[in-house]
Amino acid sequence: MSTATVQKRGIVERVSKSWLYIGLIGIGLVSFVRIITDTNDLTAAGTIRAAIIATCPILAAALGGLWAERAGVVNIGLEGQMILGTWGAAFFTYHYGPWVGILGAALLGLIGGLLHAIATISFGVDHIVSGVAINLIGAGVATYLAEAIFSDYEGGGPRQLNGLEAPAQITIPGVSDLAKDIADQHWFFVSDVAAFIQAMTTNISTLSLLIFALVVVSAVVLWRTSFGLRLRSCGENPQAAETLGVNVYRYKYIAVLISGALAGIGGGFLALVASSGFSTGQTGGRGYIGLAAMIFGNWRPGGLLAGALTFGYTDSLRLRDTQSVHSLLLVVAIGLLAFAAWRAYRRQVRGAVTVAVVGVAVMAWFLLTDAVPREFTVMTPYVTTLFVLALGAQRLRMPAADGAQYRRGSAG
Amino acid sequence: GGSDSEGGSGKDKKAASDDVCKTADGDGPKIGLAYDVGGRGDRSFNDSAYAGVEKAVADFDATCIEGEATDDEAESAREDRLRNMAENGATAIIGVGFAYSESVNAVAPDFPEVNFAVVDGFDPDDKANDNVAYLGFAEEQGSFLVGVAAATKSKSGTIGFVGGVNNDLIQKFEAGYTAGAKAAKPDIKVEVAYIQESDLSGFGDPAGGKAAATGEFDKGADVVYHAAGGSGSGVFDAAVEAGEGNWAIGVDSDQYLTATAAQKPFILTSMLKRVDTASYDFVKSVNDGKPLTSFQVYDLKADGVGYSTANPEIKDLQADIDGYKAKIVDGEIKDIPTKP
Amino acid sequence: MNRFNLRAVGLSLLAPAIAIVLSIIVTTLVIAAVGSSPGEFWSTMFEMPKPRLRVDILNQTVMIYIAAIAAAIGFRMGLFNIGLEGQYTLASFAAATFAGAAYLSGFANVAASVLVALVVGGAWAGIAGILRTTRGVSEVIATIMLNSIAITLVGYFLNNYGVKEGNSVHTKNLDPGSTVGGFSPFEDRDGEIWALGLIAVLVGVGFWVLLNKTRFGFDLRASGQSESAALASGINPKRMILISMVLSGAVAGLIWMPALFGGARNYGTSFQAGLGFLGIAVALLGRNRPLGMLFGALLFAFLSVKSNDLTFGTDVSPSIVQITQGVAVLAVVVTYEVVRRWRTRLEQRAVSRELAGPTEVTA
Amino acid sequence: MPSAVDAVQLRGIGKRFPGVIANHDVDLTIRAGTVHALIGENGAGKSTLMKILYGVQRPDEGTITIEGKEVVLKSPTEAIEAGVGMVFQHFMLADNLTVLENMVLGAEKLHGIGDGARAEIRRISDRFGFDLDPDVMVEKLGVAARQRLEIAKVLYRGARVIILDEPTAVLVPQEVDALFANLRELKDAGNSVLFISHKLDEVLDIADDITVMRRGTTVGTADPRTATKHELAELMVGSELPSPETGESTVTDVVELSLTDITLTDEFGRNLLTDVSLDIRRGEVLGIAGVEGNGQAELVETIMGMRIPTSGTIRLGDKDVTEWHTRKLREAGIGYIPEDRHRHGLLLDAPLWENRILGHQTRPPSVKRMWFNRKGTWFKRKNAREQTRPPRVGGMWINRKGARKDTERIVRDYDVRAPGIDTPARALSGGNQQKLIVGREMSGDPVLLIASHPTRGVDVGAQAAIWDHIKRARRKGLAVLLISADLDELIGLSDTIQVILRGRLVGTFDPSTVTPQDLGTAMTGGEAA
Ligand SMILES: Nc1ncnc2c1ncn2[C@@H]1O[C@H](COP(=O)(O)OP(=O)(O)OP(=O)(O)O)[C@@H](O)[C@H]1O
Ligand SMILES: Nc1ncnc2c1ncn2[C@@H]1O[C@H](COP(=O)(O)OP(=O)(O)OP(=O)(O)O)[C@@H](O)[C@H]1O
Ligand SMILES: [Mg+2]
Ligand SMILES: [Mg+2]
Repeated sequence: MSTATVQKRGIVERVSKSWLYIGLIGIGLVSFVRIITDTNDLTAAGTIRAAIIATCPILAAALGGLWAERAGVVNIGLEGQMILGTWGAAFFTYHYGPWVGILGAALLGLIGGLLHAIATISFGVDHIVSGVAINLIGAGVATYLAEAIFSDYEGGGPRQLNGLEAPAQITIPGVSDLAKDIADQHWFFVSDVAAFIQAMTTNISTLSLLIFALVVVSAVVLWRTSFGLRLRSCGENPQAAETLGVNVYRYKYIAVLISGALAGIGGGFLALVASSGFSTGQTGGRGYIGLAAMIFGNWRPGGLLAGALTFGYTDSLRLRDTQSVHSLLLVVAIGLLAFAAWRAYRRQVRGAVTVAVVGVAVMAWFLLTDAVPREFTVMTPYVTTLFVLALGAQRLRMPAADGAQYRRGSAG
Repeated sequence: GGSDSEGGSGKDKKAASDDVCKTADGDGPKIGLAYDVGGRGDRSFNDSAYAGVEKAVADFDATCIEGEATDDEAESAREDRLRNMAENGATAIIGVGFAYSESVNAVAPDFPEVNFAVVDGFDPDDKANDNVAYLGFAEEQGSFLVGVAAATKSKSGTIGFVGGVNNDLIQKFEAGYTAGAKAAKPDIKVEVAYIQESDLSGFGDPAGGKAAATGEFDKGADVVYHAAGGSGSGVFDAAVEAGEGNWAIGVDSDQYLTATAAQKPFILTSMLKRVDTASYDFVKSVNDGKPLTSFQVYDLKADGVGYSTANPEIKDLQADIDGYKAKIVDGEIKDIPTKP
Repeated sequence: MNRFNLRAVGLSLLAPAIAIVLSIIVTTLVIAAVGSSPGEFWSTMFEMPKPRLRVDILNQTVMIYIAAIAAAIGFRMGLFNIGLEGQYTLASFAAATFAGAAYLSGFANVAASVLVALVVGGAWAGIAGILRTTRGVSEVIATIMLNSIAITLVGYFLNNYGVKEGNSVHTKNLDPGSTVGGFSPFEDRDGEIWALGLIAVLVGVGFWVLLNKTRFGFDLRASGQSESAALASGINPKRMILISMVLSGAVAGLIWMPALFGGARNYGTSFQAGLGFLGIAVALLGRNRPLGMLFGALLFAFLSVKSNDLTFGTDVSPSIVQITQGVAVLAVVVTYEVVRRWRTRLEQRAVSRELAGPTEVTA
Repeated sequence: MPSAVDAVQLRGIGKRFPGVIANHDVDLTIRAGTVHALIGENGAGKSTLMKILYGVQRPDEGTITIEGKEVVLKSPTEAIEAGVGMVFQHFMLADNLTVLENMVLGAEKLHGIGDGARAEIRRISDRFGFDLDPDVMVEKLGVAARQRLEIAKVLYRGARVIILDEPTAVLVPQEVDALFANLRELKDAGNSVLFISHKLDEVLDIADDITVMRRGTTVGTADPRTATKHELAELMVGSELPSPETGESTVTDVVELSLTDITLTDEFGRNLLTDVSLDIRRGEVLGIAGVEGNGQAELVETIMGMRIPTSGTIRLGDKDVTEWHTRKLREAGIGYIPEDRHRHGLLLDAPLWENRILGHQTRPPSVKRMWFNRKGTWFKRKNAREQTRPPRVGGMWINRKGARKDTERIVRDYDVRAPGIDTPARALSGGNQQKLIVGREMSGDPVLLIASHPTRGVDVGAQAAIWDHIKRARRKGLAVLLISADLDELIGLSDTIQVILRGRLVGTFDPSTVTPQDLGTAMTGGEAA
């Protein structure tokens, strides 16, 4: 009995450990490239800070996707719910301050989620169809309401509302300074980690911390509580859950509402922290990217965190420093070659060769040029996603009943 | 909406629904104002055109009608907007934004007695229209001046530029700005970032503007100029976050006046692109019976571009800047580049 | 049997009717909620459009309809090609560039350029198809990514190789001999109905014939309904995925062709973005049926074109139309689902009657 | 104690679905501490009744009394609270969750979701010899282990009344024996068991009481000590029990299908099939016996061209068809009755006539040739009619009329009960769906039929009809590969039986001498006879 207990823990630990290892190797690789190409900007605290800000909305959307899909509902309406969130954040912050604003963002996102839930759960509409409609409606409602309401506000206009108060920022004095000192040494690895700590402890928005905390909360709730077990069972086999007394509709509803609220919070982050105002179209497809980050992360909290960070990092890096993107090529090339070697070691010859060819190509690109054309840097997040999915899609495992229709009384 | 909602009515900001086009009923010329996406209330371009028309309405006892572009609209929708105005009796029709160039070109021949103007526009074919004015601006000249301001104000020796979309128009701003900065301080370093390369969403992404500007402040810049439309608000936020001693420069209209209370002290100046002047001039010319046609360049000399002095912080630089301004107007400084 | 079918037809008309009523109600509520006048809105919207707007509506219908067919090809196969937007952007740019370069002249140039659009659109969609069939990457995510990449690519090419004029960039203008124009049902100034709008007719009829009359269409629908059953019946689902993805992208490539050769002359400010997403919505609205999509396209075109009148006549912002469109899509799928359930029940009742014999059945 | 009170009393239960009376006037009494068998043909209403007793569906009328207390069950939760547990006809397990997670789901309050639950699972597992490891993923479990897990789930919730809906359908005899041993233990522990099965031998073996249902109502009871299979069958369907017996052999010398050393490996390099060789002659039925998951599905898919073998050759008639894909094989005359009709056999939402086309898309009467045929010569209609077997034309146009007409023939000849050929396949009951598939696959005179569990879940009447069709075609020279979990069917129909175990053929048996027990032994890896 005890052996099995140990074994069980082992599985959980192995999973989280493998993410840890991948993370550590990733940092080591970037650190290595930073030193040999002498682009300290790659992991400067400012870069990481920007990356965190770029990550948060994507992360919130990805978490939203996770909740819905773990309960078996595909939520491609994240984008629309996020847009509703930006409007909600603006409206409620304007009247009641930032924290009510965040609640307002969550509320508006939740309303979008409710619409999706009614359509998909109660009426059994195809999940993607409903999501597309919600994206249309979300964008329309936000634009329309902004024009109708914000035009008369101070700092407002038909398409924007500026000067919103931001949620508080915090700095942890001792840690922040110490981390900065270490980061400034530009040591291998240590300084990179220190820069990360510095970014996380200096003038960081409480909303960022909240969103990162929500990753942990989601992981614990979904995987360590009976509520989470029931919710996940609805995504794996709702009929079975029903026969065991789980009210599948209720859990799916809860999950999709939470999903919408999280996407809404992501929108709120854009309006309150990433900038200080609402403007129409400011989500710019981040809801879709969040969905991609979740798939990238194999429907797991740790994975989607990694996915969101990858997007956030590449996107903010290209805005700050196009030169660093060139160094990033080296990171990619080394990473691919290492992956190819690992595959070869695992005797997956064909896969190894493909990856190696791509790796060599990227390496050649790095060596033969000294800048990435600006246009291409814009594509970085998208191309990265395609690459990662192409290399790893077969390992992905989505919840078994994800996207499937379910009706009560269909068990048996 | 038409509701006279009280929510947060500002002191200096007129509610957008106080609409001169709804209230005016004089018997002067009838003006048609076709906005670009964003419409009136965008605190930039469109508002500036409206300001010119508002003044014209007052001065010439004119009336006006408005129409506004929507996202992703068809070319025919723009044409229809212009035709509607012409059919409703407008005699001076202004298309705000170069996106109206094609549609004005198509509509103008059908209404020879109506005068058209396209802000930033161009004639897309080789047949000249004798009832269309193309109102162009020497953005590089205005940008040159704020470049001087930025370089003079900078203590760190590094300044920044954030463009919304990396196209020819915005590159003009960058080029003029850099030239002005180098003229004032030859060893100045200019950090340049564009939010998007071609996707027009770069003008509506404050988060991107803030990230780009923050990157420049992080690299030591202490003055950042933006030509990024709606994303500019993010640039101002970045300056606020960078703290005292750091500045942002606005664009198109005097953004010191429309910025939020927190941003205001950080907006050193703005490059003014006097769409209001141009619009007013155009209406005036129609009213005077000598309608402007063909290419009209609004440069420093014509007061079509300039810089704002609303922020007292600019006072001690004004002499310097005006010196350059004089040189440009005199032609002493010429060939300001329009390409970086 | 006959009665059964009549009822089925009645039921299938019921759903869109309910949906339209629903979206009218929601739109009215939204307008009223912010204090504007719904009456003004509806009277403006339902006013008979002016002649030139009728032409515009028809032209817009054509493009939206082609987009809807492109989406429907994917849907019928169980694929969600959300990448129409990127496919037709890239294809339109490529075709405009090719046409502008004038390697050929006159109608040959038009035909060749349309071919270029077909090939480029198909190829771009094919990338997603290949990723899906060889690597198992969801076509939804792949096409979303490809959309962004396509738009960036077009910007890159335009910025670096386009013709700069004033503040804008576009591809080389078409030779006047290579424009196709159209015919004007009203006065000249009211515009032309684009001749290449005929493409929509061809595509629509082709879609119907392909799907309902040919073996390939059967295979396509079978794969869409059940990949496993299709495999067991001898269909190669991977091949079908790839083909329908390419086909969908190729048709997407045609979306903007009528406009290009009907008067736009180049790819520049007059390029109309967003048709891909509209097409998806219309395909859903029209249930992927050729005729249904035609009505859907007409409705959407009508709403978009007429919404321009709102700024003159009312204080309702044209963006309300986007809400109406979204609600229409959602309402249609919901009511269809409700009606479908109802119909299944009717069918099952008929089956059980057959099975049980008269004595066993109570009403 | 319980002996005084009956465990369950159902009185006057009625349940109507739109237009169907699934149950009416059902009376059923389960004595405490007994195994009660419920039998009846397909669609008799057994499952519906059980779902009512388990709270999944609510009765329109009637009362439920559990251990002397009248109850109203609105959901499974309430049934569980009342002490009822149910194992469904189809597994109700989430593959991607562990045994523990499946077990505690919905009953987290009892022992938590951690070590407390783990301990309880081990206790139950040890007590009844279930051999369950709480931390294994369910996807790794075989069918028998899944069945035990389902029962354990019920016990975990402290059920005293245990409903088992066709639990033995997928088990081999040895596993059935083990299950029955478990049931007897449960009975001894004071639980009551309600047991549903179509296998009358099993019913007679385990039951203390038997209730028979027909057309939605209980039509009688039988005493297992005195009743015979034939009496039960007569009670159930009102007619004689059909037998799969085939009569004299029709095996010829012409080998129709020949597999030589077929090996199939998956992407990780594991062998799914190893050196499989077999021959089927015209007029021969070759039966394959095996516990589910031992490579039957892969074998079928390999022959059908849905998978290409890693090594070895397949010959059909005198052609090497190893690399052929499904369509070409079907055109060459292979008929296929798939194991899972919903997944592989039908387009559920398409009308019957379109389902007639499925798998026959390239042959008349499903398609017609217009304009040109493959060789580019002008098509002549006359030729097609002259040929006996439909020619493989590969025409590009669907022949709607032809397909509809032929569907009507199938519906008539195969007694498919449906209101019309425009009805979607989904609306048909399982048995009728199966008859449609058989009819379709028999059309076009196939030379080889691959029949995977052709009568699974089909009632005795339809079973007999399907057997008849197979027998008739065999007499005309059809070669048949038969895979079935029903050993009686296998023994009755086959001319030869091969046993498959872990992807290898491990023994050949003569159906005229072999017993189900012998087969069961071989199937589970015991010594071959
Ligand atoms: N959800 C439902 N909706 C409509 N009709 C139903 C439903 N469930 C069952 N039925 C009807 O009730 C009848 C009884 O079905 P039930 O599943 O109880 O049969 P069964 O005796 O369990 O058959 P089998 O032996 O095949 O399992 C069916 O023939 C069908 O007509
Ligand atoms: N959930 C359901 N909803 C509606 N109708 C149902 C449902 N389940 C079954 N039916 C109907 O009940 C009838 C018979 O169903 P059932 O599954 O009991 O048939 P069956 O002969 O027992 O098939 P099988 O052998 O596959 O279990 C069919 O007409 C079917 O459409
Ligand atoms: Mg059944
Ligand atoms: Mg049953």
